[in-house]
Amino acid sequence: MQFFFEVLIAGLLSGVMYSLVALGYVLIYKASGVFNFAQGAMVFFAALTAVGLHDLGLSLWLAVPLTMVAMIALGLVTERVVLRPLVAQAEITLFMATIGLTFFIEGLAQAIWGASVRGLELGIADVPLDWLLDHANMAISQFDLIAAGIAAVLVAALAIFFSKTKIGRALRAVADDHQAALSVGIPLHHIWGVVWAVAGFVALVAGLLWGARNGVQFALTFVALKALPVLILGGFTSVPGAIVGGLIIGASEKLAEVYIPPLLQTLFDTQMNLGGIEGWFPYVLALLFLLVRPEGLFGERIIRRI
Amino acid sequence: MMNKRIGEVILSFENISLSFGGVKALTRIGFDVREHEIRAIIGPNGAGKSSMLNVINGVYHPQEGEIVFRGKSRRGMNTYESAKSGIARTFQNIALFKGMSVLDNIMTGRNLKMRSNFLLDALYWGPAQREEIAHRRKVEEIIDFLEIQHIRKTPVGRLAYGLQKRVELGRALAAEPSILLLDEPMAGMNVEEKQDMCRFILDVNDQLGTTIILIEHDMGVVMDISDRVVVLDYGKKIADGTPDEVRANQDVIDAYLGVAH
Amino acid sequence: MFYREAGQFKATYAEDNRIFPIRQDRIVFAFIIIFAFLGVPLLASIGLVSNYTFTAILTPFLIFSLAALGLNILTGYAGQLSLGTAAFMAVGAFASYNFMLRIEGMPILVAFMLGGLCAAGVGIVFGLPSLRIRGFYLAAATLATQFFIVWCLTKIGWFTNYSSSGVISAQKIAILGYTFESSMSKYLFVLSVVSVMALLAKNMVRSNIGRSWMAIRDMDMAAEVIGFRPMRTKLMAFAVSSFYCGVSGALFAYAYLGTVEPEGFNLDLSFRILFMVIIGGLGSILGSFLGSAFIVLLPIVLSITIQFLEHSIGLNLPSGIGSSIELMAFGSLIIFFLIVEPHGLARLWQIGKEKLRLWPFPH
Amino acid sequence: MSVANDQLEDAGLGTFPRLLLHHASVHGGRPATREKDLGIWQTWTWSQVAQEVRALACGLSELGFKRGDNLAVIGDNRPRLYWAMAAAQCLGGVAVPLYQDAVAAEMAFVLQDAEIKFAIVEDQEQVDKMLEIKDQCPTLAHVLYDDPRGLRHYIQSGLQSLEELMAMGRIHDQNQREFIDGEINRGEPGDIAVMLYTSGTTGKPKGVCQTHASFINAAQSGCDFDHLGPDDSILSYLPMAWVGDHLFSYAQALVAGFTINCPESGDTVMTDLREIGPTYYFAPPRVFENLLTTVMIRMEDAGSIKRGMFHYFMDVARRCGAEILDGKPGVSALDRLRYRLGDLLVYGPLRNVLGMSRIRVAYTAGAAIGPDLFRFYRSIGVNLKQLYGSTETCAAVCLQPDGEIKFDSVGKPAPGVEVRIADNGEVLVRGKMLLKEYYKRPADTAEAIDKDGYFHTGDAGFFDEDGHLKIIDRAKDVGKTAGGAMFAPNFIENKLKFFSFIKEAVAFGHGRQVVCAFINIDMGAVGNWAERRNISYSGYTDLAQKPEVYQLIRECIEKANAELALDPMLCASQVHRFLILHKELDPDDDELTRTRKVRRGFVAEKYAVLIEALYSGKATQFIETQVKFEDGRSGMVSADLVIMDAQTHSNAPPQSTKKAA
Repeated sequence: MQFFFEVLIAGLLSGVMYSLVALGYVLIYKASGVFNFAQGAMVFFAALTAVGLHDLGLSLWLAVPLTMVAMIALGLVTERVVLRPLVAQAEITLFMATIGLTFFIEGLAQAIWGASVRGLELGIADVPLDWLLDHANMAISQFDLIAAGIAAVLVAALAIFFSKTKIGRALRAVADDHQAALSVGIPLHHIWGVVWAVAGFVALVAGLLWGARNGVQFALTFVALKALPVLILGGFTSVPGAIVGGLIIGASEKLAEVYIPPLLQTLFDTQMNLGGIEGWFPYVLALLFLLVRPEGLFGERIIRRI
Repeated sequence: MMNKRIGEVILSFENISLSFGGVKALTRIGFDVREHEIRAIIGPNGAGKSSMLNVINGVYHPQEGEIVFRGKSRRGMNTYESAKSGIARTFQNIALFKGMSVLDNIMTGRNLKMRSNFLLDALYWGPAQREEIAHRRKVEEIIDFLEIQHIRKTPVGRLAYGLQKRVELGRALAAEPSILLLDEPMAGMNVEEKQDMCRFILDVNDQLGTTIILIEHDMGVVMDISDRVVVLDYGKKIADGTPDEVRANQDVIDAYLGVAH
Repeated sequence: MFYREAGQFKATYAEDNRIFPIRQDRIVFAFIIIFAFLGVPLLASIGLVSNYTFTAILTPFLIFSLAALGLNILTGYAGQLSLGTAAFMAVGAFASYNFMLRIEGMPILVAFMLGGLCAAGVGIVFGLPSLRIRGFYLAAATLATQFFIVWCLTKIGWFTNYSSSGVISAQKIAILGYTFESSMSKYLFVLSVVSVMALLAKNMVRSNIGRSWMAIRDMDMAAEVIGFRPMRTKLMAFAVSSFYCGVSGALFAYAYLGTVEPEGFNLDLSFRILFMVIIGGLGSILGSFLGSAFIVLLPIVLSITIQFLEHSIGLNLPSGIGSSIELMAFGSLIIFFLIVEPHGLARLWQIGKEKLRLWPFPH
Repeated sequence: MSVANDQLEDAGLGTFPRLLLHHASVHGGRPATREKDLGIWQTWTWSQVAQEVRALACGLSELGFKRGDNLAVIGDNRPRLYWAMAAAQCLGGVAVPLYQDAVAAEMAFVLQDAEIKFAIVEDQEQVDKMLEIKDQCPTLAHVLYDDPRGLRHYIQSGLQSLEELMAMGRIHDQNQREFIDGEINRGEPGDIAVMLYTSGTTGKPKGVCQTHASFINAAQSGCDFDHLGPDDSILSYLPMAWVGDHLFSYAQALVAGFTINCPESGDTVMTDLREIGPTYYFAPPRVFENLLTTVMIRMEDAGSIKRGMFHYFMDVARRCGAEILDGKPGVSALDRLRYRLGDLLVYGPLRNVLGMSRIRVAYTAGAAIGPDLFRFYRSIGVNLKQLYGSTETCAAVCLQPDGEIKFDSVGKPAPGVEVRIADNGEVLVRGKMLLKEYYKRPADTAEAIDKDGYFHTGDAGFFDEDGHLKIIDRAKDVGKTAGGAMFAPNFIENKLKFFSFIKEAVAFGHGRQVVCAFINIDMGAVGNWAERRNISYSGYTDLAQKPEVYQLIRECIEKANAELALDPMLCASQVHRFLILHKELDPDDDELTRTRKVRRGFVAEKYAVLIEALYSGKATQFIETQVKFEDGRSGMVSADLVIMDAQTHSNAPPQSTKKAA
């Protein structure tokens, strides 16, 4: 049972970080109706840029703000060059455009910083928390806990930003109806610029946290891809959905990884190594979920009218 | 010169009620449709005309009420069954297949009459080819009928609005329906286009004997071509009868003049 | 300009329904086919077409064309976006391998067909969600296919015949005692399969099944109302598309790589094929070929250019920059095409052809 | 080019039904008729056509159609309507095609005149007209329609679809095969085959009775002249009641056995022309002119490079295209090379988009064609020629032989046709293709055909030194100047109207010392021209009186004068003085006929004061005229019109020295 909780908590903690990435998607989707597949690439780009600058000798305190500037620039350029020309196009076209953007950003990141794996040291040790180990006999990583804390703070801040601030409300108006928003005088392009900048910021935090944990490398983009099932679960337009979805995905994939292979081995009476389930489990979970509830946990039901 | 052969009732509605999440779209609507007649449903915006059409067509399923079609009673059927049983329709906002030519759009209307399967289609050989050609001929007759020969191979996306409406009518006709539902067939047209459309509707009714149920927002045109008219307002039936009867009805006049309820 | 069509009238519907209604097109197409089947081998025999051309350009071009054709049926014609193309290719490859392995005397073409059918089956299963979800929800869901299938093939040893490395060595391609060993013979084998399947695909998209796909794509509600059954239509698209991808995967394994590991069919390959479809032209058979040619040739052109730059001006680019530039080039081209010409190279070709037909008039 | 014009008659093929049966038996499998219908070119072979015609004939016979009866045929060019004409002829009847766009009242006259009992019409539109005038035409007993659309509820007696008629006829034909064959055998070449009503500028239309022999003769000589055979094809899109269409789409098709193609509708003629790509083509000048205008307008939208290329090669073509087409020597090798290149890049594609790629011979007739227009088609390699003829002569008097094309002549007399110029300049014609008579109008017939058998065409003309006939005017309009020289107002006016800036011209000179003219400018062309020069104007009257415009028109007139001066016969017709009218001549004001021909007498009377001013040497003249506006109101237009002199050339007698203003 202790082991179960250990896994569960580890899962939930990584789930918080999935939420963080997913939040980037939600932000952009809400504001511009674009499902930004390139969010993962942005995470990768942010982490790589921060580490790259750090490796050049800059302190992290300088490298991170500089990266932030780069992310904002990237966001603004994307908005201008990719999204604006495609503004009236079908969602699916925009989606494919962001796939193109993904490739471009990945290529750009590697062209500037090279393709090798880089380590990132944020000064937080990835060791089990002594207190919990002593008192509950559970191995929970100190790093995970702190990272989850940072993520949680950020998620909360964004949630407040969305619901309480003026710009947040404007954002919601924009998401509901572009034309109407324009007609009441909301500066659409300005809003989009802000959103892309915020999404860049979220990507940077996520990139730093994930990068510090697993090393800054191309595989980061796959981590970011996990945000997709999170979104399917939570709904593309819901901030709370992104949080809950992230927690569910994080927890379930870790549990699945630990408990399903032995189950399968017994079932099929085999000694095969069936690890790596976490690579697909979230997707299949999301897929099955979709069949039951296509709009996600918190998404709005779409009524098709003719 | 004209002798219309209006037949028996083939479709009737009793106490149809429909609501969306508590919002009532239709309230206890009842009327009938006779074979070969042109039956109009009119009413101001939001009167529930399109909802009614969608009920007939199986897109919406009424929560209450009964539909009797050719003597058989049913609560509602799905769109496929409805198409299968000879009901075709057009849409208020043109619902053509934008990426396809006029010809292909109308060809899709014949899909229920096609027997060939995808393997034969892939080989494009023997029966598949013969069938394709036979249906093409039928479609050409419709193209001829609607006088759209010159745009046969044009992608529908490039056509003017009035022509698109005509193509959509063509697609519905291709199914050789016994009942044709027209959702605001003349909306957004200029006078000349409206006249053409009226002529086509009358010709379809007359030459093919198709029963036509049509919705219009604008009273004027419909009154000239319909045999009987149902008037809806706020989801309720307020009048039913011949154009002249309806025109004289005080409720109808109030509804159109916007008297407060 | 070279289209002199006056006098080419159609007296029967059969003539009007031809794949190439214009005589000039028929002549050019016949020339291309003859050149591909006879001209290329002839040039090879006098040394003008190298082995490298066969193995690195022509054969992969054809195989990817077939996969792109498959994806185009699903995405371009039926409007269902999929990111799991490589998975269906993998199913085709591994299923063919196992049919060959486990059934004595299995003819290779039959094995390919069965491989394709297995892919079609898997396609139907993973296509089920398309009945309820659309757009990028569906795309996200197809990622499940991609990851799950590759995992299965990697982890379940039976599929790879318990090979320790997880890599299979494809059997030789032999038909009626003739073994296709040389790169040229493999090219001709692939060419034959691809030609036939492209013809079948063209026939499908111009008849009722193809119209049903496009109807669902363009306006699903209207399609339903006129009697197309969405479930059947979409699943049929998934099945046919997966079949094509499956056969293409088998060719990929047998005629191109020779040995395959499941990881070869990764997400990157899925994306690459999606790019072919977008750049080549959604909803166009020709586009599948153009897109494939483009994506196959682009890295080669890029690397030649980089080499040239390094040699001629002594530019010293860091190693590995080539693949980064390739990624950037792919990415920007996709965006470029989506913005400028969403219907891809095929549409550009069509526009050019239209201009030539109306020459000297501008429109 | 001697032709045994009677060879068909000698071979027992002297009537159209016999020719039809002949083609059905000799090459029954070849296409005879095509019609664009339901998206494709529906094709009937000669033997199918023969069957259809038999069915039609038998059906007609069952309804009581007898030898000598007249059959009205009204509609667009539809295969069945052509066949109906043959069916009537099988039974020894006469086909009477009518202009399909005529209003019912106009048709009533012809139906009465020809005592029509049977009318075969195209569709509801024509049926409605028939029903409208039925009371006026008591003989009209049967109206048969081709297209049943909209006619389902018509219950009038005598109204029947061709479908039914033919079904009836087929049964009849099966039961008595010999009936139709017998009827056909009874037909004689000298029987009247067709009656074409001439529109006639004055009086009621007259029915021109043509025999099988005359039309077959005319067709035969044309076919021999241009080597037409079964491989040729033609697009039949001109009114069936017009002699041109009857000759080309009916008589020649039956004589040579070539294919006629009926377009889908009037709107699709251009597309259909392009699809069919006929080898033989016939159109009035108006059609060629519209085509050319379309070409020029569409080319204006082209990019600068393409436009530059187009104009460059059009210059090349203008320089040497016609000469190369005629195979004339004297074109430099470099020009030939340029032309070849132009053919690849411009002329060939242009012919292709116009549907003229396969044309071997194209004819124009019916009105004067502008030399620029004529030259344009010839220079891009279309073998366009002129012919001369009228309803009374089966449209076959003169033809331009290949290689001997002159822009201002109508060619040499066709084989077997004798042409003579009367003392008053009128063209007289004799030959087998002459009409037999005007229907029920012996007086008119006697007036038209003199005792020597010459038909008086009513046109004035003369032969040039190469033996080519030049038509200059209607004979009754030709006058003499006071100096005794020939004065042909139409000829001068046409010459002026070929300038795009001049819309109408009225020339005066009969009994006067010199020729003077009224001009109407073309609002579109001159307006454009003025805008390009930043000349502002407020309307027609204002623009017409601009000095720049006067200058422009003067240049046009002087160019025309230069050309006239070259011809000794016409030298005296040069325009000395002119004015630009303050209003456009308008049919609503009775100044033009509905077909836009000038009512010379009326205009002269109305504007007598202006004529007086022209000849009195005044420099300006005030005029005020009442006009009718489109909405029926009327108003006054007035202006001080400038009168200007034009330079003339003295090649002939110096009676035309420049007069002081």
